[in-house]
Amino acid sequence: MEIVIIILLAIGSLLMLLGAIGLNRFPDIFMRMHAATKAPSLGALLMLMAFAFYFSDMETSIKAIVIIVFIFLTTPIASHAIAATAHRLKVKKWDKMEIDDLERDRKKN
Amino acid sequence: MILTAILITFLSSLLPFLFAKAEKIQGWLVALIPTTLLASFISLDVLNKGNIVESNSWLPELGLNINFYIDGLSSLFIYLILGMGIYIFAYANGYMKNYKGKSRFYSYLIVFMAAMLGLVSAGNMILLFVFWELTSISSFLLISFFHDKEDSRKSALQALLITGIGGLAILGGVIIIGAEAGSYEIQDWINNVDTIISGKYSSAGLILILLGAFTKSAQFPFHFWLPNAMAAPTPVSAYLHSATMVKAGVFLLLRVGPIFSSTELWQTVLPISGSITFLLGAFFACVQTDLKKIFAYTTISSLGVLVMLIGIDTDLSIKAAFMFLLVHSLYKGALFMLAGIIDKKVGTRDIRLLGNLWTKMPLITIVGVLVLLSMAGLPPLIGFLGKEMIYEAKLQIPEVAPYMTFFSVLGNVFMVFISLYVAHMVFFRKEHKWPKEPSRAGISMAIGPFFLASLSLIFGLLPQKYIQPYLQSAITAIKPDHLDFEIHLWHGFNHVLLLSIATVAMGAILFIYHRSTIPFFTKVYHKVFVFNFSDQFFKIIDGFIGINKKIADFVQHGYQRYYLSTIFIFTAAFLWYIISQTWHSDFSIQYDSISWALAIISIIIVALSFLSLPASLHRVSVITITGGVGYAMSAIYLFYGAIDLAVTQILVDSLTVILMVLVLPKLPKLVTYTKAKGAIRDLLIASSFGIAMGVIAFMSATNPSTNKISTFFVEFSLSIAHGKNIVNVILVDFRGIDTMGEITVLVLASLGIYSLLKIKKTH
Amino acid sequence: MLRILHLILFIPYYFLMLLQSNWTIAKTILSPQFNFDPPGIVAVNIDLKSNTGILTLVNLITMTPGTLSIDLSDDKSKLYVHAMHVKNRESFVSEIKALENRLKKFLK
Amino acid sequence: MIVFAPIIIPLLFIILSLSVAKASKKVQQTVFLSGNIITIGVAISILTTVLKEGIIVAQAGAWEAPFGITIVADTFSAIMLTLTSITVAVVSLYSLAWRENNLNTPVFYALIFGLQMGMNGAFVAGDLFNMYVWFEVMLLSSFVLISYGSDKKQLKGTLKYVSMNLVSSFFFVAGIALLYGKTGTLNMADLAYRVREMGPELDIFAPSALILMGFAIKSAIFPFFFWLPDSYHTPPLPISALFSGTLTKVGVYSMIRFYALIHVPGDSFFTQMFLFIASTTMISGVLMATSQFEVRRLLSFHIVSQIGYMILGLGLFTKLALTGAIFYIIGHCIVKTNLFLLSGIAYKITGTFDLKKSGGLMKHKPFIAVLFFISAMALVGIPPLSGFFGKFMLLKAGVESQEFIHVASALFVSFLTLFSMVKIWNESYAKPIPEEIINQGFKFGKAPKQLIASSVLLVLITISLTVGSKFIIDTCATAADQLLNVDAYINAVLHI
Amino acid sequence: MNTTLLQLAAKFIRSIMLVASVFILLRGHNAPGGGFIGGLLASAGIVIYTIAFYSLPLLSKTLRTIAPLRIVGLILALGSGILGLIFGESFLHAQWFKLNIPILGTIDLSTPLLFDIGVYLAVIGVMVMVILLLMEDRKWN
Amino acid sequence: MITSVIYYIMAVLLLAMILTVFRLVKGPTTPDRIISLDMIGSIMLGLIICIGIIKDNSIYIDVILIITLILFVGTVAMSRYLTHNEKKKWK
Repeated sequence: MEIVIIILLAIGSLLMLLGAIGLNRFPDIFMRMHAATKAPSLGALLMLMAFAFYFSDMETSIKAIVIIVFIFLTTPIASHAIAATAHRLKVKKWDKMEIDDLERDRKKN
Repeated sequence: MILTAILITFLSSLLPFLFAKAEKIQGWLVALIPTTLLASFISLDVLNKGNIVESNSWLPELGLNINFYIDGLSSLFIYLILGMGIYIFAYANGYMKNYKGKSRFYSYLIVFMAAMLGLVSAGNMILLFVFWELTSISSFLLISFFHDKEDSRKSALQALLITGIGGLAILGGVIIIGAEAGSYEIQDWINNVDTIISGKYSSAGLILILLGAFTKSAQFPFHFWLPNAMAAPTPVSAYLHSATMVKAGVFLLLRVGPIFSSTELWQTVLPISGSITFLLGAFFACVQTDLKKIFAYTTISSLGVLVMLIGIDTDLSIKAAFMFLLVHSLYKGALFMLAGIIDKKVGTRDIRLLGNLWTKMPLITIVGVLVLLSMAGLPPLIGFLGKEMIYEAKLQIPEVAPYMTFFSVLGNVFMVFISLYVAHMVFFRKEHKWPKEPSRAGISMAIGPFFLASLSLIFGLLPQKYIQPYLQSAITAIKPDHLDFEIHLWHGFNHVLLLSIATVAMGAILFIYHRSTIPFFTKVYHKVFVFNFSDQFFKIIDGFIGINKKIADFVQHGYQRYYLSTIFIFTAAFLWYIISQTWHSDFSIQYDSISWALAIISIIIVALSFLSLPASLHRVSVITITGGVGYAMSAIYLFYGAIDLAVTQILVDSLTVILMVLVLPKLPKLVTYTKAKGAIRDLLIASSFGIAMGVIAFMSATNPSTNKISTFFVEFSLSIAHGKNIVNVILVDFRGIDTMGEITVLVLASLGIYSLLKIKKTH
Repeated sequence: MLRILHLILFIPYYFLMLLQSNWTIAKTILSPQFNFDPPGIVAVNIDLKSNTGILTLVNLITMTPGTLSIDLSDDKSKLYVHAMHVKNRESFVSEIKALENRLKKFLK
Repeated sequence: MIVFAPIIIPLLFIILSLSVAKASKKVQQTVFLSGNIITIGVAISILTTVLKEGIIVAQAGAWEAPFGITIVADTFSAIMLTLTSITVAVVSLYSLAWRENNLNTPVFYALIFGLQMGMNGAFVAGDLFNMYVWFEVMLLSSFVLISYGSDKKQLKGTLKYVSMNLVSSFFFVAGIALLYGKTGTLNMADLAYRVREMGPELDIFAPSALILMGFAIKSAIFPFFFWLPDSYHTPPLPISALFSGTLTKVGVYSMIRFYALIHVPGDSFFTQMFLFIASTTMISGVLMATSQFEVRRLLSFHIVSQIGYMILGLGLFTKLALTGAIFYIIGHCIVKTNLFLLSGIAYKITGTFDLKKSGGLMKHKPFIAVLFFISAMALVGIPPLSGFFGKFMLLKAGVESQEFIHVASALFVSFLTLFSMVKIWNESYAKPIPEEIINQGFKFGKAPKQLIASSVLLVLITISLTVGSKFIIDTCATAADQLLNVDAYINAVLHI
Repeated sequence: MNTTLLQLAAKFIRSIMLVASVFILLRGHNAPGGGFIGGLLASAGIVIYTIAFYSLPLLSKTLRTIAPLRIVGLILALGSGILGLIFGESFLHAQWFKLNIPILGTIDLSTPLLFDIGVYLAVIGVMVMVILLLMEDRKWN
Repeated sequence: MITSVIYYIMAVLLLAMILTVFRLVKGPTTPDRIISLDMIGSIMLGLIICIGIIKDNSIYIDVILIITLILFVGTVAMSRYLTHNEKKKWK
């Protein structure tokens, strides 16, 4: 059991680190958001699982599940909100990005 | 009883308002007050029954008691104050006939009279100071009685400031000497002369007291307020600024004379300043054209004589001083009243316009000539006696006799000259430019000068009978072991008489050639005394205010950021000073296994707060960064196991972010105020303060108290407060009243937002 | 009934997608140079009508490899999706459509 | 239990005045005034109890002394309670008739009670952190009050006021934390006990200095005074009056209280510092005051200088000096408030606060002139008005401690105070209205009777300070005694 | 940005937050939590809901319901103190009552709990009122 | 065994935190900072889990619950603010 917990924790933390690296490496806000939403969500999921396993009592597990559900519910909405805002603010996009339907549609209107 | 009398006098200052309807005789009615007082004082009969001592305890632990002490000195002054008062009120009845605010005027005068009575009968120096200040204040009000005129206001301000400085000096001096003597009672001082004189600081105290006396008695270089004070209505000039208030300084000198007269300071400062004032006053009087100003300068000159005589401090000089005090009050009061009458009846006080008045007002002329002769010191008027005694007093001190005699002869020559000159110019010369045809003076105005002049004459003729006993008892108050003396109008053909004759002769010569002497004096005056004290005074005041304005503008520049940096600079400097005083290097901080994690988080916090500072960042970015700081802080709390704290921190942080986000659009555009140099300076200030706080925190963390009250909370939280969560138990139970205060703060804050947003703006 | 079955089946699928997406991200992040297909924002017409459906779709898109939902048009007919690697628009849109079809099985 | 009342009653009335927000104006005003009167009653009954029975101690929540929060009232606190409650009540009466700036709202009433609650709490707090909390209550109400009406100029002043006071609160709370780390206690009596037990070993200099700095900023002493003249003249006048009379006194109160507790006999460091600060504060305040022509600003500068007097008492730290300082606080609070109130009345009549533009009041309203003259002379310290006694005692104490420089500066300051008071008198009362103002169609306004009545009340109090000087000075002396006799305080709280 | 998704989430989040806040408030005496934290959480919930469903009528309606809570909170806090004064030895002296309810068993009722509820309500009232007032003023959604 | 490993995990998390802080400070745009803040929240969550395991106390999960709840609120509020003020000049 301990080993499982350790592995979960380790992967989780490495995912967070990965996200952090991505946050720094990626060239524009949208790319960074990929890094900042997916990796930490999974990382949090894994670490919370580890936490629940470590204590393995009912209350903690329920809370952990609630939190996980909550994270997976809110993260996309939050990222959606930020991304929309960022796009609307016309933050600088990566040069390589060619297709931008959103901008095209907005100009149309 | 005296206290009651004085209090009643103060209260009776309200009486004029009651008589306001009886406009025509208001002055006469008010004159009843001093009459009653005088009558009751005469009935006390200090002369035969001895000194009156009255003690009322007030604040004994401060040495502040309402003790009265009336001896010969006081009673002489009381006679003077009340006696003059009667005539002045009567005179004012006529003089003030056509002015508004008469009740106010009388009421001020009564306040002044009461204060003056208190001053001269006070037995406690602090009490004396209390009345002293009241005379200054009432004088201020009286000078600025015509407060619509800028001139009056300025003169009143000047007088108040000068006498105010003096008053404060007296307070300081009295406190210093009181500390030496252990009491403020004048009797205790007299009994402890040796202790006081040998005291370390008593010369400082004496200087301060002298300063006070000099300002009040218009000694050079504080003399200039007195001529300006002539802006007051004439009764005031006659009463306050010639007969009574200006004599308060002299009174004070006489009061403390027995204590200090043996000091060198006393014996040098007083004669010197007195003789300078005497001479200058007399000289200045010559070049004036305004009748009241002339008399004002001669008053200054006379006050100089008095101070000089007190400073010489021999039996004779004190005797002369008393004599002259009386003489001067009599003739100067009368002169001022006459000036007022002339001003009223002819419409001017300028001697260049006056003349030939004896044809129109013969009675006034007779009175005027009498008092002027008294001023000149001619027999058989009382003025002659005064002058004789002065000469005698001076001749009796061999060390300085030639020098002093020269001065006083010179001064008196001017006096004679002025008297003759004024008499000539006002009454006898033929040519005149009256603004209006002189009318007859009413009885109420004339009665004062008439009586005073006749007193001058009667006293001069029969000195032994009327004035000697009073003078005797006054002198005894100052020189207890002095010999009896007699006053005669004629006392033989001697040096003194010779000097008198010479004085009169020289004065007469000067007068005969007045057509050339006056222009000459004026020329000298303008050449030598380019320095006009009064103007300089106002210039200094203006300059002072100007400097202060600059200081105020410099200090109160209104820039928030510099205020803040000032605060931090001073605090940092202070803290560093304390650190340097209490420095010790044995920091013994406990480290444990997760200290490194804490260290990293701390570094993150520091770096974040550091980097959030540059103003180049956008505000929202600064908010996000401070949000990051908040999260990191809560991580620290968590490491220490303070879950409640961490949670609260996070919650508050997020809500603050929302609040800030809401408030931001309200703020004006971000402007970069600071240049690089300023930024570096700010950085230095901030880091110096921050490092100081850090060092202090380290020092406090060393050897912390082991006996903390928190151990109690930990131990007993569950057992006696029924709660496992110590934080919550502390919040709602152990220290519930704090929490109650904090929620009140919250509610008040909500009211604040409400009032800012919802309550209608004033504009 | 079938819906519930699909819902139950959906959960492991979702989880799988999550792992896969993380894998992709990791690969991208750790690749020395970013010389992959260029990113882009693509508009996708969606057929789902209910809010819950759209929410789930957005959620899913965000959690699936290489895609991130950015904005929803005001009439809820179009979803703008940012993708890290867009080879060409058509293939990308069909990918998203496939996802949506999966959701349609238990949502409106 | 009565010691809790100064806190509970205002809180109760905050609640009440907010809950009658929908009721008629009359009801609201009744609540407002009755709250003030009850607070006065409470304060006076505490004063009498303290004078009769000595220090009153109560433990909040019935937790024993160093652990719970102690509420203590000694004579000094009781005096301050009475003083501030009277001032607040009079200003409240005044504000009801002010009819400008929307002062007659339940929000305003609640804020006044909040201010009172904070001040009262600070006076009776026996616990440092509790004192901090009450300071917060007081400050927050004052923040709101000073911005009340949201004039643009006012908000500028508010900004300064708020930021400086926040800095001061920060110093205060940081000092408390460090002090707690060193001594392990927050209870003031316990703190004093530990300081005396451990003596110099317990180096609490730095934390104490921080706390004192916090108080110093609040009480606007050199070199931290600049926020005061820049902000006190901006809010609506009744609020300025209230602040000038009471708020800085709270800072001075806490300085005296705190210093008396941690003062170790023979320590010259703080004493010298206080003396120096006292002189510089006095002089800098009064110098700048002389150059002002805006009445409220002029008076604000004078507050600074007179705070210096109070600090002088603290620096000398003898019984006489403390008595003088406390008496000075009493006199100054009443008189300064009244001067502000009178400047408000003058504003109602002449329509300006600018001295140069005003005038003619002595002719037009001689009664107000009398009120002003008495107050101004009391402020200057013309005997026998109230300012004199405080000044005299301080000077006497200074001479007895042979601090002649400070005595001299006190005298000098008193002279300049006279100067600026006479300036107001000359410009605003004696002088006729300037020609050009009359030409602009000037007309005298009217001041409601209620405004004048509240000013008369304060003048009567000023006079009664002279008449009852014996009793009041005795009371102040008792207070000073209790401040100096820390052992009795410790004993009363901790029963050691 | 389209608020549909946010609204959907906001409803859900608000209910979670309110439930959590009450939970945290009630168990505050024995586990992390208490009135202050609970109040902050609840107000965050209400605020996110108003942000998502922004409209002026909603704002004023919420304001009207929430603002009096702060006064109620003060009354409760003060009342618990005065209860201590009446039944106990001193102001805020904690009083504990055991309440026997047939089905639920014994419930601890205490003045500290009452006080805590007061804090909770006051915090909600103030936080929500302040934020909503600002939102109303900014015409901000 | 966990107790010895947990420190390394914390070290990794802190490293991630430092990197994120880099981005937080660097920006360059506000949305960047907002996502960094979000990320810091997630990392905090990991840290709290570690602390909870070290302290052997399951109550820390409550903190996580509250963090996740409140982070969302902050993020949404800020992005709404940015949207609302889009017309203003933006750096």
